[in-house]
Order: sequence, then C-alpha cells, then structure tokens
Amino acid sequence: GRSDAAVTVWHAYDKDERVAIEALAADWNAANPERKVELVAMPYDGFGDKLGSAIPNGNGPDLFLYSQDRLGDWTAAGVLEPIEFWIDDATAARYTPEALASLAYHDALWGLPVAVKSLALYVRTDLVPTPPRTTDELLAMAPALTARGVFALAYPVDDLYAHAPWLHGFGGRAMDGDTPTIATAEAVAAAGFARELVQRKVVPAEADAALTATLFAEGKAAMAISGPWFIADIPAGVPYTITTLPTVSATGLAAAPYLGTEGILMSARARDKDAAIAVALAFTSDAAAALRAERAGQVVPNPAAYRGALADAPRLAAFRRQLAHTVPMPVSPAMRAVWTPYKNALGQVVSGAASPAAALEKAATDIANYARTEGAR
Amino acid sequence: MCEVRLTGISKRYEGAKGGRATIERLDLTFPSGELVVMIGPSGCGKSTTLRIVAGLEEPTTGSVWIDGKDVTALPPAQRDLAMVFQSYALYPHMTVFENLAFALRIRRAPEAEITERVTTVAEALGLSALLERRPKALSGGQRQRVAIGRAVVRKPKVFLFDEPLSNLDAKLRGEMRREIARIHKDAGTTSLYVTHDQIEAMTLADRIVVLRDGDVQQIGSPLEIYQRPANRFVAGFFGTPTMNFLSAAVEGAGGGRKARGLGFAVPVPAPAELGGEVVLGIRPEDVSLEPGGDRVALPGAVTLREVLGAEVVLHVTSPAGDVTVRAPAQTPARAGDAVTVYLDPSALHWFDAQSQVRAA
Amino acid sequence: MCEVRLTGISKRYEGAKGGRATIERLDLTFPSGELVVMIGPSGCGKSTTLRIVAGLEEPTTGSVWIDGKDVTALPPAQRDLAMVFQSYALYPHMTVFENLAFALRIRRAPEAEITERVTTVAEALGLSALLERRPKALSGGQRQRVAIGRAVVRKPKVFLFDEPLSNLDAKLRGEMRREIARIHKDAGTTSLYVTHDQIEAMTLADRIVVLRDGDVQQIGSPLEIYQRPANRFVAGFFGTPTMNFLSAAVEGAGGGRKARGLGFAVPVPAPAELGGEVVLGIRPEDVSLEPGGDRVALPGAVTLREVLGAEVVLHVTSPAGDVTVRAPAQTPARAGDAVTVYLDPSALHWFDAQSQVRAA
Amino acid sequence: MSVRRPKLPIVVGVHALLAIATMAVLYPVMLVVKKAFEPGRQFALSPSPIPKRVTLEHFRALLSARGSHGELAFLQHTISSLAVAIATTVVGIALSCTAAYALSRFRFPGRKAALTSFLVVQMFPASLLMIPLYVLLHELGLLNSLSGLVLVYSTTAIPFCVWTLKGYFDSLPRELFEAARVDGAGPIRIFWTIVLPLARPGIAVTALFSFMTAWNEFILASTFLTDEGKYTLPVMLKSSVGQFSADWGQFAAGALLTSLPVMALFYVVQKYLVGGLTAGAVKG
Amino acid sequence: MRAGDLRRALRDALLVGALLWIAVTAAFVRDRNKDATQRALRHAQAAAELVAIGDTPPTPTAAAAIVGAPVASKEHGFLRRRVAHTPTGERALGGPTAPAVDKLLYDAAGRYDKDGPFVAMLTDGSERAVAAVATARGPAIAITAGPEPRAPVPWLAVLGHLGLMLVLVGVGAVLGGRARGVGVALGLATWAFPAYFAGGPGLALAMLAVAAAAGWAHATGATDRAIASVRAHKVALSFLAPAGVAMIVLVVVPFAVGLALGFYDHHHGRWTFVGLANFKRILTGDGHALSDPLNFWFILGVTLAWTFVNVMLHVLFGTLFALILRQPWLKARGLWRVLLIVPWAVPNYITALIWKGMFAGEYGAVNSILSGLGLDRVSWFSSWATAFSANVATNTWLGFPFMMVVALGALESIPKELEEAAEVDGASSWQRFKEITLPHLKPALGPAIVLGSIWTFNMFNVIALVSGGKPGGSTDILVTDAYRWAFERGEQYGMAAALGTIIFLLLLGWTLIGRGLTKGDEEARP
Ligand SMILES: Nc1ncnc2c1ncn2[C@@H]1O[C@H](COP(=O)(O)OP(=O)(O)OP(=O)(O)O)[C@@H](O)[C@H]1O
Ligand SMILES: Nc1ncnc2c1ncn2[C@@H]1O[C@H](COP(=O)(O)OP(=O)(O)OP(=O)(O)O)[C@@H](O)[C@H]1O
Ligand SMILES: [Mg+2]
Ligand SMILES: [Mg+2]
Repeated sequence: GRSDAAVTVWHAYDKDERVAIEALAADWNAANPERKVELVAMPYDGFGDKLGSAIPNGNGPDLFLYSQDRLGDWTAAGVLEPIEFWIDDATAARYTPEALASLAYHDALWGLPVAVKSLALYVRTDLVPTPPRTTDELLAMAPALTARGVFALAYPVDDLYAHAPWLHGFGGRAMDGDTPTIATAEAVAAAGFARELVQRKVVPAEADAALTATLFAEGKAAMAISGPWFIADIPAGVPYTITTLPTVSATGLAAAPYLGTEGILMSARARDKDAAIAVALAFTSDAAAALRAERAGQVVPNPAAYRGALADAPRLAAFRRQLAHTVPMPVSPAMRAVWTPYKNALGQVVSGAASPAAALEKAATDIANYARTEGAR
Repeated sequence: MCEVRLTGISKRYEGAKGGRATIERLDLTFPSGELVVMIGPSGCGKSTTLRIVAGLEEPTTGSVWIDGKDVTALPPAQRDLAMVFQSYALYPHMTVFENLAFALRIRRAPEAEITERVTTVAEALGLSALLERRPKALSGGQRQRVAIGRAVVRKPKVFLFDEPLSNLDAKLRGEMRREIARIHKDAGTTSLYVTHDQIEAMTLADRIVVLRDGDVQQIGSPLEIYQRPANRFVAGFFGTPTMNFLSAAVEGAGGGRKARGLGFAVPVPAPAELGGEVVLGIRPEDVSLEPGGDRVALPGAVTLREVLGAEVVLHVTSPAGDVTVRAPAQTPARAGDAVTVYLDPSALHWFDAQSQVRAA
Repeated sequence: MCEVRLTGISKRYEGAKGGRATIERLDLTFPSGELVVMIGPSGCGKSTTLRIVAGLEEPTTGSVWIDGKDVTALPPAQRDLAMVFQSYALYPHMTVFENLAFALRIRRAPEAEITERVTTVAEALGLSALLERRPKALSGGQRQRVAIGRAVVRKPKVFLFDEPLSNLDAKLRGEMRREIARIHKDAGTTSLYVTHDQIEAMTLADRIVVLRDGDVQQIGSPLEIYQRPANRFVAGFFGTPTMNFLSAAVEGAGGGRKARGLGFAVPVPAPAELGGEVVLGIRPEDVSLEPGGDRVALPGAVTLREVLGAEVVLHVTSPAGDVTVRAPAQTPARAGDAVTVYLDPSALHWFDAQSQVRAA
Repeated sequence: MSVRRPKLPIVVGVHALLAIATMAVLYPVMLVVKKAFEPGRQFALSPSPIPKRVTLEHFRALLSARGSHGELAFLQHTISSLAVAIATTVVGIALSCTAAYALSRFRFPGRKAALTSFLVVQMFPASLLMIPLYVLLHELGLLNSLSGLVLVYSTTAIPFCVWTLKGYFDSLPRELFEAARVDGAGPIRIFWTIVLPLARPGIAVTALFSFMTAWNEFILASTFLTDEGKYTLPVMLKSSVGQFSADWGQFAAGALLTSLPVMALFYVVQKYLVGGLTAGAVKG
Repeated sequence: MRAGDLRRALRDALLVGALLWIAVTAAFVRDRNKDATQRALRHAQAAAELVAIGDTPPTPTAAAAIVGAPVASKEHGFLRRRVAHTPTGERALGGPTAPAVDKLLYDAAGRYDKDGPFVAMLTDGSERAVAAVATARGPAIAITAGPEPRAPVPWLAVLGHLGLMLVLVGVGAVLGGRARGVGVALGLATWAFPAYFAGGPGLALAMLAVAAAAGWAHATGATDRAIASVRAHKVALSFLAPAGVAMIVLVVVPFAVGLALGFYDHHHGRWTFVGLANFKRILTGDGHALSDPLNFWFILGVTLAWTFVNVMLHVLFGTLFALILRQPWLKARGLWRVLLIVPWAVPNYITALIWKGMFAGEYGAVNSILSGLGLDRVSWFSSWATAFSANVATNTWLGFPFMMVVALGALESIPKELEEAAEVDGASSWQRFKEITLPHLKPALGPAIVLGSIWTFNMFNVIALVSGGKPGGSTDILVTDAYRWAFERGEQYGMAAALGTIIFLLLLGWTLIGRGLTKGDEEARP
C-alpha cells in the first residue's frame, strides 16, 4: 500500500531505466526514512491519458516522469504545478539550458530534465565502413548496397518524428510557436527528398520502428535512424557504430532531429510540494544523472555528470554530439494535431499517390480545420 | 375431501385471432373424492380445462375453486395438486428416481421416506429396473409411466390425469388402470381424468363429463352416458363401434304413430313427444342378423367385415344409410353378401332431427 | 413394391451397462405391400426396430434390406421412407402447413402440387382450420394428426407408424384407421405399424408380429394370433380382457386323458402330446355363466363387475384361480355373488407348463 | 445430425481439411511462439514459423521479474488476473443468469425495454466512456481496487450473457417449468434445479465470454489501477512496450503464458457444450 | 377502509417525501458550502484590503503580503523572482528550501499579473480563499488559514416539517374523498419552505410541482397501480434487479455524461456549451469533400462495409467450424475446439501486430506466399481495397472463434429428434442445415450477431494496429475517427463525444431494425 507520507512517483520505465531509478529511490529512502519515495511503474500505453484523468480527480502521483510533448495540454488543464518558484540560477545551472528550456512553457517552468532523447544514425560497420557525411554520400552509396539486396538506410519514412531531421535539414519547421507551418517550401523539399529516398530504393517504403530494427539487425539495412533505445534492439554480435545524421547536401544544413526531454513533473495536486520538489531535485542531481547514464545509458542533460568513464562512453558521446544539431520538440498543444495529418501526407508522398506540395497543402488545411474549435468562433 | 369447482370459466388463447374462445363460460363441479372422467373429441378443451384447474393457464374469465376457496390467483405450487401431463414433461436431466422424488424433495420429506415411496411407486409401475436411467433412454411407454409415477408418488388434494395410459399396451393399461383406481380410492382424492379409452372411462369414472368445443354436453354416470346419451353428439361419440343413426319422419298420431325411414318403419314409443323429422340411434350390438321378437328388418349388403377376435364388425349399407353390426365371431357373412339386419326397437335412441337432443 | 428385411439385427444401446441387448439377433421380413403390425409390451423394442429400419439407429450387428438392397449403411434420407414418430417430432418453428409441406418442399415438388396435397391431407385429418398454427398452439391429438399428416403426405417406399393414433378419441381413431388403410392400399406401400390397440391390430394388419424383449414370439395373420397364439405370452398379451389361465395336470393316458386342476377336469384333445403339468388358457368370451353343451363347470364368486356398456366383465375367483368372464350387459351377477362359470372345452388353449409353448 | 458416421474417405477428408484449416489459423500464433522462443527483442524477417535458435531467456526474464517490493511480479499479476477474471465470471454469470431467467420466463411491463436497454449500453464507444467511468469509480471509492475492475468487467459482460442465456432459457420446453410448478417448486428452485442444469451449454459459453472480458482487458485495468501490486497480467505485459521500442520477445512469451489459462478453461468448458439435454422431456 | 386509506396516503407521502428530503438536503448542503465559501472569500478580500493599506491582517490568515513584480533571471527568462513586503519586513519568495505558503503568494501574484485583482478559493482542496487587490507596489495578497465553520444541521426544523407533512396527509386521508389527494399534495408542499431557504425559488417551485404531481397520482390511484404492478411482478423484478442495478449504476451514468459532452466544446481544458454545433460540423463533413476520407459520410460508408463484411465472415467461419466440430465422430473434438479458439485466447494486441507484419510489403508472409505462387507482391497498405482487406482478414481471424463458440453452444440446444425427422423426410445435409439447424441457430446467433456488429462497429484495436487508417486515413472507421478527435486533433473531446452519440444513434437504429427482423423468434419457441 501507499503510505500518505510517501512521495509517489509514476513512471513508464522498464528494464535498465527502471533499475536505475529504483536505485535512486532506494538511495533517497535510505537517507529520508520519514519521507519515502514510492515508485509506481506504469505501462507507457495510456500513461499520458491516465495522468490526465487521475490528477484532476486527486488520484494521481506527486511526481511523474514524462516527456515534454504534452506540457501544452496539461498546463492548460491545470494538471501541472509550475516549479520555477523553487529553482534558482544555481540549481538551473546543473542542466544544459536547452534541456531546461524545453520544459518551460508560457513563462513558467514545469519540470526538471531527466534525460534527453534524439535520433542519430546507426551504422552497421560491416556494411558501411565509413558513415556518409552528407545526403549525397548517402545516395551515392545506395546502389551498391541495393545490388546486394540491402537497403542503405531504414527508418519510418512516413513518421514526422523520424522525418523531422530532413525537414529541419531543409530549413523547415513544423511549428512556429503555436502555429503549424506545414506546406512551406522547405517542407515540400524535405518531403520530396523522402520520396526520392524511397523511389531510389535507398529506404524501404513501409518500415515502421519494429521493422527498422529487424532490418538493421538482420543486415537488410545498412543504416538506421533511431534513438538511444535502439541499442537494446540490436542483437549481440552485430558490429555497429552511432554517429550524427548527415548534412543535407541541398542546403548544407545538418539534419536535425527533434530533441525530446523527459522531465520529472509535479502534479498540481501533489500533497507535500516541498517534499516533492526535494525528490525531483535529488533525482536530477549530477550524481543521480551519472548513475542513470551509467546504469541505463540515458543521455542525461547534466554536463557535470559526464566525468570519468562516462566522459567518453562512445554511445553517449554520439548522442551528445547529435544534441548540438537538434530542434526542441514543440510543446504547443497545436502540435498534437499535426502528427497524423503529416503522417498521412508523407504516406501519400512516398507512395507516389500525391505530390509533396499537394499532400502537404491538404495536411495544412486539415490541421487548420481541426484547430477551428467551436469555442473560438 | 376437496371439491373442485369451475365457475364461468372462459379461455381464449392469445394470438388465436378471431374465432371463438376455446372454452366459453364453463361451469363444472367435480365433487370431493370422485374420479371424474372428461371425454370429448380431440381439441375440445380437455387439457385446457385441466391446465386451468392446475393454475397453468389463467382463465380469461371465471374462477376456480378448490375446497371452497377461490384459487384463481394462486400459483400451481400452492394449489396442492398433482398432474400427469399429456406430453409427460419429465425432467430430462434427472434419473427416473430423481424425477419421482422431485416433488417429495421439494416438500423436504425425509430421505428414507422418499426412497420408500419412490420404490413402492416404481414397483407398482414396473419401473424398478429403470430407476437409474435418464428419460431419454426410456421407451415411450416407460416415459409415460414415469409421468404417472411422478404424480402418484405424493398425496395431493387433487389429481389431474391427462391421457395417462395412452401409450401403454392393453395388458399394462389394465394393470395401471386398477392401480390408479386403488390410489384414488386410498387417498380419497378428487381426480380429473382425461381419456379416449372407453373401457377406462366406463370402469374408472364415478362420473363422466362429455365436452365438445369447450361446452359440456352431458354429465352423468358412465351407464347414464352410455344408455341415455343426452344428444346425438354424445350418442355418436361414446361407444365403439359408434352408434348407427337412421333418419326417419314421424307419421300418424296418438298411440299408433310410426317413424318411417327409407326401407323401415318403427313404432314411436308412447311418451315421446315427437313430430316431424327424427333421428334414430341404435348401437351396433343392438343390431343383429337374426330376426326375433319385434325386431325391425332392414335389407342391406355387407361392405366390410372386420374381425376383432371375439367378434366381428360388419359394415352394412342399406337404403336407410350405413349400419354397423357387432356380431359373434362365427357369423358367416362376408363382404358383398346380401343380408337383412334387424333392429331392436326397444334399444332405439330417439333424437330430434332439428335440435339433435334426445327425445326418448 | 418393396420388401423390408432385417437379418441378424441386434441393438445394444450405448451406456446401457451390463444387462442384455434391447434386441438380440432379430430376423424379420416385412413382405412387400403388406401392412405389418408390431405389438408387444412397453419397452420391448418396437420403436427401436422402426428406428433401425428408418436408419436412425445403427444396429449393433445385422443388416437392413429394403427392396433387396442392403441399406444398413445408407442414411435415412436415402431410404425413401416416411415415419410417424411416437413423440411426433414436429418442427416447432414451422406452421402446420409448413410441417406438412416440408417433405414435399425438400423434393422440390411444384408449389401447386404441394398446396393441393397438403390441403387434401389436412382435410382428411381434420386439420384444415389449423394450417396456420404453430405446433405449440395445438392440442395433443392435433399434434399427433400433424405427425401422421407429415408422413402420409408423400408416397414413400415404406411407411413406419409408431403408435400413430394413441392420443385420438375413439371416433377419430376409427376414421384415421380407415384413412391409413386406404392410403396404404392406394400407395401399395409396405407399412410397419406399432400399436397397442387391439382393434387397430386386428383390422389393419395383414400380419402381426408379436415382440417380447426384442424377440419375436409369433408372426401370423391377426386371426391366427388371436385364435392360435403360439405360446402363453402371446395368448396372454393379445386380447382384451386378457385370456384366463388355469393350471392343471394331465392324468391318465390314451383317449381318456384328463387334465385336472383345482375344482375342474377337462378331457385332453386327441392329438395333443401332453403330459405332466399344463396351463389351460381360455378367453373371457369363451367363459359363460350359462351351462350348456359339454361346458365344464367351475364354482366361484364375483369379486368385481365392470360395466363396459354393451357388456360386462366379471372378475371371478375360483379355486383354480381368477377367471375373467365377458358377459352380456344384462347379466345380473354383482360383486359378492356366488356363481358357477362354464368353460367351453373346445375353446381351450393348451400350453406346456414348462416351456409355455402351445400344445393344442 | 445423422447418428451414423459418414464413409471413411469423408471422415478422413474432413479431418485433413480441418487440420489444414487449423494450421492456417494457427500460423500467426506460431509466429508469436517463435518469437517467444527466439533470442532478441525484435521479430525476425523470415516468415517461417520455426525459430532458428531456441532460448528460454524471455520466459526466464518474465517469470523472474520482480516488482518494486521484490515480489515475483508475474506470479503476483497472474494471481490478480485470475482473481479478477474468476470473480468477473462468477458475478457476471450470477447477475445475467438471474436477469435472463426473469426476461425469458416472466412477462412484466418493461420487459422489452429492459431487453433492449441491455443492448443499448454497448453502443457508445468504450473509449469515450472511460473518463466518466473513471470519475464514477472515483466517487464510489473503487479506483485502484480489483473489486472495481470486477464490477466494471461484469457489467460489460452482462449484455451478451443476458441475451445468450435468454436464448437458451427460451429453448427449454415450457412444460418442464409447468411440471415443476405443479410439483410445488417456487421460482428460485425452478431456476436452480431445472433451468441452470439444462442451460449448461449456454452457461459454458457465457462463462468463457465473461472470463475473456476480464482476462485480456488492458485499457481499463491500466487506467484504474495505480498500485503495481494489483496489476493484472495484460498491464504487466504491456510494460514491455515502451514509447519508442518494445521487447517483443518478452511480450510474446507473456502473451503465450497469458493464453494458456484461457485454453485450459475452454478445454474444461467445452465438455459442457453437449446436446440433447432436453431429450426425452416432452412429447410433441 | 379508513385505516387503509390512511396507510396508503402515508405510504405515498413518505415515498415521495423521501425523494424530496434528499433534494432539500442536497440543496441545504450546497447552500451551506456556498455560505462558507462566501465567508472565506469575504475574509480573504478584507484581509487583502487591510494589507494594501499597510495594516496587519486579522487572524487567522495564513499569509499576507504585498508582492512585488517578477524579476527574470538572466540566463533563464522563465525563472522569475518576486519579493514579498510585509509589515515585518520584506523577503524574497522562492528558492529550493522556501516555505510552501510563500509559493501560494508567488502563484497568486502570477495570477494577478495575468488576470488583475481577484478573489478565489484555492484549488488544492484545502478550502482556503485567496484575494489579491491592487496597490502601487504590486498586489496585496491574503490567504485565509483554513475552512470556515459550517452551520449545524437544523434537525428540529426537519422533524417539524416531517410532522407537519404527516399531519396534513393524515387529515386529508381521514376526511376522505377528494381531500385525500389534496392532503398528500399539501403535506408534500411543506417541503417548499426548506427548499426555498436552501435552494431558492426555483427549487421551491419544483417541490410544489412534485407535491402536486404526487397528490394527483395518489388521487387517481396511479401510485396504487404502479405499486400493485411491482408487487404482481415482484419475482421477475427481483430476478432482474441485481443486473439492472449494476447496469444502471455503472453504465447509465457514464453513458449520460458521454452523451451530454457532445454538446460542449473542449478547448485547452475548458468546456463551452455549443449546442448542436459539433453535430452540424460532423454531419456536414467538416468542410471535406464527400470523397475525402475525412468526411463523416465517407467514414460511415467504410464503417458500414467493415461491419457488414466482418460480421458476415465471423458468422460464416464460426458456424462452419462449429458444424464440423460438433460431429460426434470427429476424433479429438476437444483438442480441435481448443486449437481453434486460440486466436481469441492470445492477447490481440500482439496478434494484430503479427498480422500487420504478415502484410508487410517486402518481407510479409502473405507476400512471400503470393510470390511463391508466382503472383505479384502487393503493397497492402497503399491502396484502400488492400488495406481494408488486410484489416478484415485480421479481424475475421480474431473474431471467428467467438462466433464459433456461440454457434457450438447454440447447435447443442437443437433437439436431435427434429433433425431425425427431417432426415426421414428425406432432407439432405444442406437442407437440414437450412431448414432445421439455421432457424434454431437464429435465436442464439441473433443476439450474437447484433452484439457482434455493435462491437465490430466500434472495433478500435484492429484498425489502429493493422492499417492505422492507411492510406491517408481512408480505412478509418467512426471510432478511430472519434479517437483521433479526442487525442490527435487537440483533445477535442466534444467532437469525439458528438461522434460517439452519432455512433450510438446509428447502432440503436440498427438494433431496432434487427430486433424487428427476429421478432417472430420468441413465438417459435417450444
Ligand atoms: N437411448 C437408450 N439408451 C438405453 N436404453 C434405451 C434407449 N432407448 C430405449 N432404450 C430401452 O430399450 C428398450 C426398447 O425401447 P423401445 O423404445 O424400442 O420400446 P418400445 O417397444 O417402443 O416401447 P413403448 O411401447 O413403451 O414405446 C426399452 O427398455 C428402453 O428402456
Ligand atoms: N397455445 C395455444 N394457442 C392457441 N390455441 C391453442 C393453444 N393451446 C391449445 N389451443 C387450442 O385449444 C383447443 C383446446 O386444446 P386442448 O389442448 O385443451 O385440447 P384437448 O381437448 O386436450 O385435445 P386432445 O385430446 O387432442 O389433447 C384446441 O383446438 C387447440 O388447438
Ligand atoms: Mg389434450
Ligand atoms: Mg415406442
């Protein structure tokens, strides 16, 4: 049972990440026997919705771990407690400014960053000895691989999250503040590029995340675009390296994936907010971050955590390098209406059913249409 | 110890569109301790009447009284009666033993008593060897006996038997009939008994009720019904082979009146106030091929000879109509033979041709 | 035009643990075009036999032949027969009309013909007014008539009737019996007919098969069965009221032998090779209360007088055992009266006491 | 149904066809089995249902996983799941048998309306009922409790159960009820001694359905339960599916283990799917 | 006679009186809470005004201060500091170890900056009020210390009313005739007084109306008839009650809420009543052309096709397998049966994904088979027909075992005798199936089909997991569309609920039609 004195923390961690955070909780409990932390693991599926209904009804946790992408909805619905009150500059200096900033919204801070996640390029070294530095190099190395029945690259082509590096590399953005910017010239170019990748059989048309992992693992794809979690999917014995995504040759800009920040957020209905902020601070301290990076391979946003062996752990290093070329994931609630129409548009584009411009125009109309709410009339 | 009375009972089945009710304003009293047999053509409402007494059908109008109490609104369970269903309605998931014991179990009879009574009844019905069987592994007659056993295993106020012996062989039927008579006597219960078997009706009944289309045609002792049927319907319905009917017209006046039909004439009995058209009924056993006494002759020809073992039934056509004759087995007449049949005028039943009601 | 033959048929129901088989090595031939009546006590295997012929039960051993063809492995649908089920088995979801029309529809008879035949059959069975009803809204007798109708509406090779008239009133039963006889004649079909009604058996049958516990006891014409029962069982089973049996012992030798029982003695007929203990059978109609001819007197007392209308049945106890007497309705003897009954020695049936087999 | 067995070639043919059909039906499940026994988190590309290498690693990991308090998680969740599913079955069957009996055997005002309304409540998309349901359980104090889940599941199962059981009850010969009434049995006893034994196939079908309703349900369970110790199996299984990637090996192993009790249950239950229960009851 | 009248009058009055009592009590509690809130708010407001002019606020006040404007940190614009001025001095608000009550001041100042002066209750459930009034140096803020005391329950008044009611009812009953109804009405009307004080004139009028209705019902015997009817059917009703109550509590309430939400707009956590606007928006296609997969009518068409095809296939395969699996001569029947329900037994989340994988373009098993047969590979999810077929195949596979089990059960309730009779009548297996088996399957399969079509109509998982609406949302059905409204188009719960209501109405119509079609069944039973 949950004692009323405990600070409850909900998370959707599994495996190593779970082990790491349980270790942190154990440390805390040993040090603060009168104010224990109680961790509750939730399945990721439905986690966000559950928070949305549990917290307003007073059944929620005091703290929970979630990425920043629902901040917009939750702040509007009064689910979250702003925490900048407790944070001074000294504390803020623990974290990389981008990571902290991604948890700020509407002039307030809503959580402390736990880990950052972005895509990077996974390369099978047995198939591609030198990773491509530009998209032209990528296209150039494809025919040889295709001839061997191997795709040069695999990623979920129609998924905006995976497509975002190209979008940003072509200079586009999906959101400008609270306004979706869908059918821009840059976006059209990026979508056209994706179509080219598929049409030239550089990339398989129908790969979702799971198939991407399988193709890469079985050597049917020489490279893959994925995040830190992908490491666990690669079977032992597959030689690979992680590197930054190539530069888009057409623009000379680096392909920049979204930067997602996983934060520890406080419920507006937290019972003992002083204790809760103390726990949040403890779980994101440099030492705690180092522990998480070490045990779970998390890319932590605490620069001071990278010391000793961690300082040049190759996998973390690759993602840290990629961090320099990322775009913070939009926090605006309007972004949530973008994913599906964008996915539909990309699907149409890569299958050749519609031109990039037409498909994105349609997506833009749909998105604008959804945003038209009756209350706003 | 318990009279059953129906007053003003009507029954109209739902969904029976238009048409007349199955039973229309029926008043009937079944005296306490008597065994009353109900007979009537198929579909005349016998089962319906039993079901109304049992409380299984709600009468459209009228009331049912048992033991002087209006039970119309009471559920069957509170009327304390036992019924043998025409369709048996055995509990298919119970063994014969359990079927027989069910009503006793419900009454929380002690287990020893249950075993004893079930065994006794099973013995009497010849079911002892079948007690562990389920109904579906029984023959038709065996099922029917279980249905009887289920009713007679307890001692209710009223027994309702709906053609309980129809599927039994003659021998068994005789035994069962005597068994039912015994149980009825012993328990002193009022019993309502539906049957199509004349022997059952004659031997079991204290009283017979003849129904037709839900109407009572006649109530009386078996002999009354047989010997003085109240109307042509009863006369023709009861008795095997059925009564012969001859049309005639009364002629003359005073003591010398005669009823003349095609090919025959018989004197009209003294007190009968008859006139015009009449129908004469005569039972096949009162027709003979031998002249004698004041018998009236009727010429005819044998069309069919049915040998029944101890006797033969001859179907004779005559100008007056078809006549059935019950004759000793030795009778030589064969189909095709010309014969003269002789009617015993004293055995004639006189009916008014118009109203069909008995005149003498 | 189609003989039905059973050779070496045995039937042992699954789950009937231990005990004997229901039917044990039965050989029977039902000649083409004949109407064969099967009679026997309840549970003796009549329905089982019909179901085996129909193909509804697989015989444990033996074969069924129809029209000279071994059909043991054929499903019922391919045997071209029609059956009246003892339990009717009407289709509850169809109206009476649809029930009757079903077999014709199956055969894709033209709609006009179906309507015509169904209407004719319904007319003959008195069902015309009920054609739109569902079975559950019919009385027991009406259901049974539908069951009959369903069989006779078409012209199969073989008819199987399983107690088809048991729930009908006497009058209707007579009509139906004649109707069935007519249909059987007209179609020239072979018919197997199970009944418990002696009149039906006597009047309908070309041949009667008496079964007992799955064994054939006797096969013969109705009169043969009645007049010369092959053994004591057949004698006692067939005939209402049942035959009287008196035990006796044969004494003396040669032409002057006598069978002596308690209180009587009768001469042994010439050719009978009898000795030791015998059983004498005599039908109630051959016992009389009047002396005459060479009748043998037996003193006794009336215990029960059953009035059946045209006649009475007297149950008499005598030193030799109980004797049932069929006497004219006018007979004055009442229960309790001392009477002397007279047996007609020429009507005696002689059975060996040991083997129970007819001796003379 | 013909009592006789068809000719041998037909029997063999039917068996062969059935075997082929069953194999086709089982193919997708074989892929799950394959994944459960094959090392690695991701599905293999090959469509062959036979794993190249076999390992029990996924099962071991699953069965030895421990919850926050060191308890054996799989075992504990199996127990909660069983408790919920069995209770749902019992409650669901009890409620729907009684209701179906009333609707089948009695005529009262509002009967038709009641029958229809049992259907009506299934028509609103469940995902949209979730938030109001959440609030309701919150008000009843049944959030985060297995009894709350049982309540929700059994009410979800009731409409189907009521309708199905009513169908079975309707098919019992009316005369049986009448005979029992004449024998002196009251409605409860008739229900208990006549209706229930004779509706066994119906009860078997609805029992399986109720059990399944509770056994594989994920969304409500994961929304209403906030105590890891009370999680049901599907909630635990889903934990191996993260935001970005999933451990399909473990998931497959878990899915297989989850389906075993269902199959065991069905094996038991199908014995009650027997016919002829009312044979010999009535004539006509 | 009189005693009976009195009893019935009292019974009716108490029956309705209990309901009225609940209403009045609820109104009273609400009123009391409102009153306490009012006092807390007044208290906070007064305190804040005192602070504004530099006075000490009255006790008990949890915190009071004039809070200065925020000063943003140089590195992080969103980290902002405020200073609280109190008569005892000033202090900075915030920092890792700052007291909790300071946060209330801080947050209140933030709210003041946005909304201007305000007075409100805190939302943390502590029943404290907070007020901010303007001063030159920034808002003066005061926060009360805790819940205000509540008025006691006026038991005496309640009992008095009860007594008065009973007396009036009694007098009416004793007078007899018309007076009985009037007595009941008058007695109940006494509730209007407490109702007026607790809930205002509206509630009082409502009470009067209920009282009049109850009196009328009593006078005309409507209550008697209702009670008699309940009595007459008490056995049936008590058998129905457990399930009925469970359904009403757990389904009807959320269901009503769900229906009501369709009339609101949800935007960023706020609900606005918009009448039929959502429905209009949906039914007019929301600006999409009819051929656009996002048009309601297009989706409806897909949904209907989806439902029809699936249910048909479920019934077809389910019945087919059931017919085979019930043959007594089948070897290892139990084993086959168990094997064939496996698709139902394995959690569908994983098997649906397996099916999706089987339909994958390059590597899926289906395409492997196709190319093995020398056919072209199909890109399953890039055209509507193939994507739809993939969904259907998956759902058929998932759904047929259920129908099979239902059909297996239903087949067993068919009396064997009937099939025997049909066999003797010469019916072939097919004819027996059509004429005997099918009509008997109908009553059991009918509800399963109706329910099955409801479930399929609302089958979210398969669509979401297999095609995910591809291509371009054209294989979405109404529920997945509703889901998208709720979760992928900016939490427009109102639209989702309106769509839910439309789904409900469609299914209701279908059920009524379906019930009409199977109406004869009940009569066809034995
Ligand atoms: N399914 C069964 N399992 C076991 N025994 C059975 C089964 N069906 C019938 N029997 C037994 O087989 C015997 C013959 O039954 P059958 O129905 O043929 O009798 P019957 O001659 O038609 O009798 P009745 O005149 O009573 O209808 C009976 O003793 C009966 O109990
Ligand atoms: N449920 C019903 N709906 C409509 N009519 C019915 C219903 N039950 C019986 N009947 C009709 O009512 C009449 C009387 O039926 P009942 O069963 O009482 O006849 P019965 O005298 O018992 O006949 P039988 O000797 O054939 O059993 C019949 O004509 C029958 O068709
Ligand atoms: Mg009847
Ligand atoms: Mg029989």
